[in-house]
Amino acid sequence: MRWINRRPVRSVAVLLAALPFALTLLAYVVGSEVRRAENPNDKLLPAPAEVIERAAELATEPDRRSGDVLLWRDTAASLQRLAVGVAIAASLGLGFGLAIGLFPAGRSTLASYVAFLSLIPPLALLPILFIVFGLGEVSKVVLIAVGITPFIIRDLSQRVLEIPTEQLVKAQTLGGSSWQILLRVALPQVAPRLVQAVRLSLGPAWLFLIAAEAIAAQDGLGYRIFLVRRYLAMDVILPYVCWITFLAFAIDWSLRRFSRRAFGWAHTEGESL
Amino acid sequence: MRWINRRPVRSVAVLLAALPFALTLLAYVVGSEVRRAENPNDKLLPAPAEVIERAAELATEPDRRSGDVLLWRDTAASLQRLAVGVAIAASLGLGFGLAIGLFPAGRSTLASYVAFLSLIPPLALLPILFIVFGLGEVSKVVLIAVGITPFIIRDLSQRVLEIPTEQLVKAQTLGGSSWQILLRVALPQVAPRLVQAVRLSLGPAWLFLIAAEAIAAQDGLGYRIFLVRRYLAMDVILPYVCWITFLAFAIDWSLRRFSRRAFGWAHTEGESL
Amino acid sequence: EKKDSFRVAWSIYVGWMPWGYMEDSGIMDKWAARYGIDVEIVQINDYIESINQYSAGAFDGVSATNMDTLSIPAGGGVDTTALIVGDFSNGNDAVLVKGDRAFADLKGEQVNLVELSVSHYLLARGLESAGMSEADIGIVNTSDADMVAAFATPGVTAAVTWNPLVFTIMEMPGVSKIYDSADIPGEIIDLMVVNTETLADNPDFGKALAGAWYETMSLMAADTEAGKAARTAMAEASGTDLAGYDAQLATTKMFYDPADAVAFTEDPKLLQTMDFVRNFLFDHGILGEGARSVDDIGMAFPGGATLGDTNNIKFRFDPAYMVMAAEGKL
Amino acid sequence: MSAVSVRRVFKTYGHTPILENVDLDIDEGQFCAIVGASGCGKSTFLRMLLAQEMPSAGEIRIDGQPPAREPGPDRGVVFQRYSVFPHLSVRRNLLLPMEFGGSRLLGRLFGPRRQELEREADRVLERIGLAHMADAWPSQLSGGMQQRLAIAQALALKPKVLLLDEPFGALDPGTRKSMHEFLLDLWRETGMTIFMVSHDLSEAFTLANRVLVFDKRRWDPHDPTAFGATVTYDFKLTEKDWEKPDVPAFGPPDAPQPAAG
Amino acid sequence: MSAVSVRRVFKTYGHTPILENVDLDIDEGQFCAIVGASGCGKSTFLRMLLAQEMPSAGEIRIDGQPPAREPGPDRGVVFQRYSVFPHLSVRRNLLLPMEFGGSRLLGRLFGPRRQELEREADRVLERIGLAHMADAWPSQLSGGMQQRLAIAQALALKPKVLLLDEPFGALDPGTRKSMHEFLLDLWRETGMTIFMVSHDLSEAFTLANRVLVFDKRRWDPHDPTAFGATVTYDFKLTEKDWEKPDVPAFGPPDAPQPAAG
Ligand SMILES: Nc1ncnc2c1ncn2[C@@H]1O[C@H](COP(=O)(O)OP(=O)(O)OP(=O)(O)O)[C@@H](O)[C@H]1O
Ligand SMILES: Nc1ncnc2c1ncn2[C@@H]1O[C@H](COP(=O)(O)OP(=O)(O)OP(=O)(O)O)[C@@H](O)[C@H]1O
Ligand SMILES: [Mg+2]
Ligand SMILES: [Mg+2]
Repeated sequence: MRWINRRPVRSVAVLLAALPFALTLLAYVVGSEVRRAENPNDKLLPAPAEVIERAAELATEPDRRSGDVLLWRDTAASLQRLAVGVAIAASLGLGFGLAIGLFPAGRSTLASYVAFLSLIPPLALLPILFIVFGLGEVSKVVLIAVGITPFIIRDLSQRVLEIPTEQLVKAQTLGGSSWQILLRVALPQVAPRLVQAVRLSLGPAWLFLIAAEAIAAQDGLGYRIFLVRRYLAMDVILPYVCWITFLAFAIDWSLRRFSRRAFGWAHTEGESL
Repeated sequence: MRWINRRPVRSVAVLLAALPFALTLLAYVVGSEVRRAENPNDKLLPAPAEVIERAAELATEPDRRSGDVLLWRDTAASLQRLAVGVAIAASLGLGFGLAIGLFPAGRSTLASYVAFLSLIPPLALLPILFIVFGLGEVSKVVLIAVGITPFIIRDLSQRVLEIPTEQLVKAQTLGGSSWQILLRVALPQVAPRLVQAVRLSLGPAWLFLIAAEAIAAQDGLGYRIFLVRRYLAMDVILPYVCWITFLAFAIDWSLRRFSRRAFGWAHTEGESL
Repeated sequence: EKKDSFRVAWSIYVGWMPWGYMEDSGIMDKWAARYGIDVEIVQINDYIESINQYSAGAFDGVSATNMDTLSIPAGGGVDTTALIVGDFSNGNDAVLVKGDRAFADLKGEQVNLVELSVSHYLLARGLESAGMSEADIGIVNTSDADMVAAFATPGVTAAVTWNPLVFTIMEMPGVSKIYDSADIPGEIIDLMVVNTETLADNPDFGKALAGAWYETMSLMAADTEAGKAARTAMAEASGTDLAGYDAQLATTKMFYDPADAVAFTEDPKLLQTMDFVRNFLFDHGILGEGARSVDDIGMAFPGGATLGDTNNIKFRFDPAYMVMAAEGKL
Repeated sequence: MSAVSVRRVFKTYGHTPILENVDLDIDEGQFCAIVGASGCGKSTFLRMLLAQEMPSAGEIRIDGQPPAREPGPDRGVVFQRYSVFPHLSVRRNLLLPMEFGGSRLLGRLFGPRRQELEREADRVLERIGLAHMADAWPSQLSGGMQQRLAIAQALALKPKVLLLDEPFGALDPGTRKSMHEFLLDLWRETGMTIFMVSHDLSEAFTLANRVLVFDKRRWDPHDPTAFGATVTYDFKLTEKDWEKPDVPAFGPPDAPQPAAG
Repeated sequence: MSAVSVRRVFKTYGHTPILENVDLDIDEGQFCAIVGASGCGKSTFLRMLLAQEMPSAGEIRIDGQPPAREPGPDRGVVFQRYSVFPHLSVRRNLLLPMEFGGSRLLGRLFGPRRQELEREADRVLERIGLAHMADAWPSQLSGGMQQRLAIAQALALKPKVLLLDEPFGALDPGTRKSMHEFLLDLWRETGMTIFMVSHDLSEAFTLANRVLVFDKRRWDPHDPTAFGATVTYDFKLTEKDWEKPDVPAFGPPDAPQPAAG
């Protein structure tokens, strides 16, 4: 049987899925053993037990200064920034994506500009961002939005362009105005793609969030990592990175689930990732 | 006439395309005027004339210490890192994308792992990258590759999954083995999408390049920007950012042109961005 | 112009931790209220970003070293006054090498450091003392946040950095310190600098800052439970514990007593130090916007002494507020 | 006055002529079938009637009005593919035209008005045999069901001119026959002018009362794309009172001939 | 021994029965047309013959071999859509099967061997009237041309069993007729066993020497999906020596009836 036709049975599939994770963990454990055999105080790859102990501590013990449990406080702060930033980016992305994809005039005006914007590395413009938006919450949210909006716009406008002409023509013969076609034909058809674009942008969004928190913040997951990085406290950094990854995964998973529920028509056939 | 049917004539389209650029420039000039009216030495938004003069200087005058013209030396160093990093990411992306998209077993094994990897913020793991790959050119290239590969893999595997089942079945009835179907059916069909995925990843790739160069380097565009950021020399940063944007644009344009030439079949209909 | 609300920025560093404590503990608010003004102290993680923000006008004051004050705000045309001379580095900055080696062994090697920072200056001074120059070695610009990880890689053999990074690196096996800021005492000075114009128009702002600072200083210096609690808070804010923080303080010459700070500021040696610094900056092409000569930017010192262009004084050491504190007139 | 007048219409794509000098008058209420070889420009002609594309030369008027510049509700259309909206359930696909008309701002109706329209849509679904699929997505329908839905949707606004591009190509004979009658009923009732591209001559002659054959008048044996097609035969049939005439073979003179092995 | 034996095959999707108890023996070289109402499971049956899908119960054997577990070169297929490869020029689409066979590693031939195959492909293109489009992309062909290409491609390896899912649905009558003959010639020559799903009863009876009608034996008026379809009529016709029998109407008893608008 050809490999393209061989579908592993459920139990094998589960084992296979676990394999790369297991290998990664193994590589860590071995690396950690080797390094600590050389230097028992090695901070770079602390023993897993140590990391887990430290993680438990971070998640339960209240900080002496503020009385908050640091992990939760940082999580709340970061998630809030992320949510606002991504929400802004998604709204802008949807709006401009439709404007560019659906309207030739919008396309003429904005397509090259957005392509240009998407090429500017936002990190290089950080000083200007901070001056314009201050150092408070706004600038962090703005950095996230600035960082991922161009991608979302380009992705969505491409998807709008890909709507078959037949559909747009049919909608016109059914009496739809440009606005109605935008609202009832184009928007609902790219909505699942918006969710997917957001899912794809979450990686960069976290990146920008962490970068912003490293520069100016007093809480947040990125702030904590930055703070302890100078002590090479990997026993703190690793749990934080795992936690960020878990959060990112949970968000991704919820978005996918949401998309399947809300946009059933887009998921009736074929597997998707 | 509906706005979705109104195509601006060529001259109007050119004007419209220029408009947002002109407005941005205007905003800069006004902002610069206002700030310099307050503090004639303002460094944040130097006068355009000053920026241009400085840019010319950067592009022509050899550095006092090394004798190289800084801009070209930085450009060569950065482009080389970028090219190697993106090439690695594209190869890995294509390989794993096909493995995941075409083979159910590959999908079972790798899809969740890649999804997981794509969620880890690479910047947070820099210390580990350093230890494994050293602090030289390798780690910069690896950071770029690590940063964009998961996205490319996910994008390509999705595209492979989207190849109509009919085609895969037909290829099998024409006697194709899994490997031949990969080589002659799946690969050429996702090739244009690979180019597009690379185009979409160039933004993040530059970001990681700049981040890598900010961390440890002796030359490169990102190195220079972070070095002069120490004294807010926007007259250097702005030409460098513009130059990076121009380079990114030139690369993007060449890739698009390349795709049109090499994959004519994928560009026979519809507009695309 | 006269105003009643001010913002100063600070970043995490052993000698500046009191600023964060003043904001958290309410000492700053207390002093600001005494003068009928409002002062907000904002922590910025990235040191350079905090100075840039100040230079761009987003803050009225910022914690900075003497060298960075000269090159960034003063060089950028923002007339700046050193309001409080908090401490100088007395071992906090160091040249570290792997193995038991000296400067002469570094010939031709790459040294990792934050280029154009006080580390760079320290290295230049060290090389000078060993009869060498920067041309003898190579420099790799390395971000401070990643210095420890960088030093842990096999390819890196020498680095210049500051605390707490120095302590963290020294914990690695086989690392030795070949030069530190204790070899050039008083040359790397940590200041609270403020906009000269703002200070002139609002002397109460200076008084409030100085008052709050020296109250915190005496609290910190005290060997009491309260003092220990204050230092513990500062330690934790900087991501370490009391022992770690005390170790850092040991290599920092804090001016707990304002009189000491006044004496340091009025010492003519300060002028000599700043002359070194401006020459270093000029040699590296970062003494202000297109400075044509080392004299382009003027500096003023207590007693009317100056360096450089007297028509373009942009950096002033003014002990007036520390004197008030010393004399208990706040 | 003729319902649709086509005046000396030419269409070229780039340098390739597709249609040459098409000149027609269609009376109101005529059911006009268009047949011709594959690739001869039937769909292109339909797109011009729809005002989705403009003729390269000449003009098309409906009811003597100035040539339309874009598709509108006076022209209904069913394409070969993509005629229904994949994101709307079957019932909502049928509601859409009413919602466009009933709510300029949102294109969406609520409350009792919607319920009434839904009941109406359900009656239509009943008639076209899709009642049990009212809440399914179009992608869950077989090709035939999708096309039935598309036709019902295009007829919803009772357009003056209805344009059909091989609408029954994917239907099985049973359904095709009932759709024929459904369409004929609607045609008689509303007096619409209908254009239908078909591949099936007998279908064309069963339904239509006018059959246009598109073909090239001239052939260049070395370059099959050198000349465009035009109307080479125009059969006018009085309703139900005709015999299928002898339609000559069309296509290139050296048309593909099956040969052994 | 029968070429294709279908033994008590059932197929359900989830809880929906599609096919029930299909039991057939097809002789080698039989041309078997499959007709039935839209959505009754004709394509599903073809997919099982193709071994693209497995029966939920029962088995299908070709030449008495064990049931195939995946599609292979002994079964050719033409689908309604996506049967040609969009990234290969028309000529290369035809070369692909030879390249698969001629080069296990690269699936690609070079040099004189390739040139010879190209000449052969050009002869086939000539025969199906696509010679002038040899270097075009499939997307530049009209729907009819694409389908002609797909058929030629599926015939390239002369499969033992050829499966066609409404292959001629998108062709105009002229081309359809010549494709019919092209197919019949090939059938006679190779003695292939052919299954063809069609919507067109007359096409089925013209081409095939056996016609299977798929329909439901039982109808639940409240739930049209409650029962699956099976072979309700099985006409065996001796070659060229038959009259079209009276095929009863199929579809649900309360089939959609056109009513006045
Ligand atoms: N947008 C376009 N650009 C260039 N050529 C086109 C375009 N659209 C159609 N053509 C060409 O015009 C010719 C006529 O196309 P059209 O779709 O009208 O044919 P048709 O008669 O409808 O064929 P079929 O019966 O196969 O649907 C074809 O040769 C086609 O390749
Ligand atoms: N993968 C699937 N999952 C669930 N249901 C399916 C699937 N494929 C087909 N069906 C359903 O099975 C039934 C039969 O489908 P099939 O495509 O075989 O019909 P058909 O006879 O070929 O119809 P048509 O003449 O319209 O092509 C349909 O009701 C369809 O909705
Ligand atoms: Mg057509
Ligand atoms: Mg079917």
